Amino acid sequence: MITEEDFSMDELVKKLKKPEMGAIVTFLGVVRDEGIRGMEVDVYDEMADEELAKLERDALEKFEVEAVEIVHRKGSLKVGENIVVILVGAKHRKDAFMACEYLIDELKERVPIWKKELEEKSAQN
Amino acid sequence: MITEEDFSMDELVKKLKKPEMGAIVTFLGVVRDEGIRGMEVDVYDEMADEELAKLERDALEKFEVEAVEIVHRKGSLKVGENIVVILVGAKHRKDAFMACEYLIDELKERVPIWKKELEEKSAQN
Amino acid sequence: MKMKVEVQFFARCREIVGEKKKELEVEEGMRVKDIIDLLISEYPELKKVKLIASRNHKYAALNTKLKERDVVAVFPPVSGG
Amino acid sequence: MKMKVEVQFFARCREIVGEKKKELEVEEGMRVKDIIDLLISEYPELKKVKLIASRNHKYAALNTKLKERDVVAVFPPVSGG
Repeated sequence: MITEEDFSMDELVKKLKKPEMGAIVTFLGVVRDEGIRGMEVDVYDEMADEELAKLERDALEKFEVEAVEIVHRKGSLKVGENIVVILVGAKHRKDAFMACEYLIDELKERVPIWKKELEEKSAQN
Repeated sequence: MITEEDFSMDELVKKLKKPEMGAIVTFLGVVRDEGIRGMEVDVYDEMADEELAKLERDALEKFEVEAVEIVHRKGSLKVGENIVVILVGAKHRKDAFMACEYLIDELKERVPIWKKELEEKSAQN
Repeated sequence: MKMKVEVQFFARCREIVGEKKKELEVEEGMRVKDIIDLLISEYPELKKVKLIASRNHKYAALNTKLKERDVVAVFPPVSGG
Repeated sequence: MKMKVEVQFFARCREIVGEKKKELEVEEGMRVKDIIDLLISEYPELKKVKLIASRNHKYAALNTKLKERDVVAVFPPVSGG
């Protein structure tokens, strides 16, 4: 899902959980302080939604996992703010770790989203 | 940390975050439904606290990570309830994934905690 | 015969073109590659970008043939996550 | 000369012994291994468990020498996480 809103890990985990899961691995990407003010996240919405859905189906086919959820934000984000979260629930932890790493690697390759660094305040003077 | 209370991922992530982190990987272990009623988690507290602290120091030395947090519950847990969470924050995601997998593998080897399955209700009649 | 295609721009490409999208009237049977060539001749700055294209919200090869009312998007390599 | 050591039991070991801990008065210079042998002779069921031991809350080798007031813990392989 693409959204401007921030998300709650607790709510996402609650939605993801199934009795057959023993392990939930999550990847949370946040805006890192590299001397920037923040980031502008630009998204090609229709295509990104399709690519995210495709990615989720891929993971369910390729790995022994029970459920997958991806939320990516768009718009202006400050240092420390959440950019993306990927949740993977599986019976066993190895599968959850593998699928989660696969998903973030593929997301960065395939999903039409662009991050643009916003210069530091001092640089604007 | 060893605790009987459940934990909030949102609160733990908030506590863990530092401006230099770009990636936070978490492992959440939950009681899986294998025809059981739940689990009794027994802990050798003094030693487990020391081993957990040692494990956290280990990860900070071995991997390029910024911060690590482990919370393990004890007592009676029902199917679907959280057992353990491991959070790892790093500049880059590969380091966070590696350290998080290392920590759960080592925890299962070293930390004096025992899980005992509780039989299903039907089996008690 | 002419056909209409919509072209959308994202990220650096949008900055160069200065528009989110435009409608082009082009020869029937044109391919994605031809649209990109048209755009580059109009906006030479686009030559500096590694251009990726999609047709109707799916990644498209350069030799993909276009149809009336197709939506083509042009953008630089993605960098999300 | 005698010394006092406290022995704690966890998980399956606690179930077999039926107690959380007990105080033993043993010969000075005894090692972890000797304590385990003592326990097994009193609780033969312990033979069925792969026993792991710690001294003063740290994993201890079987030949670790004990001192007055040491705390030894005896437990099966861990299974947390």
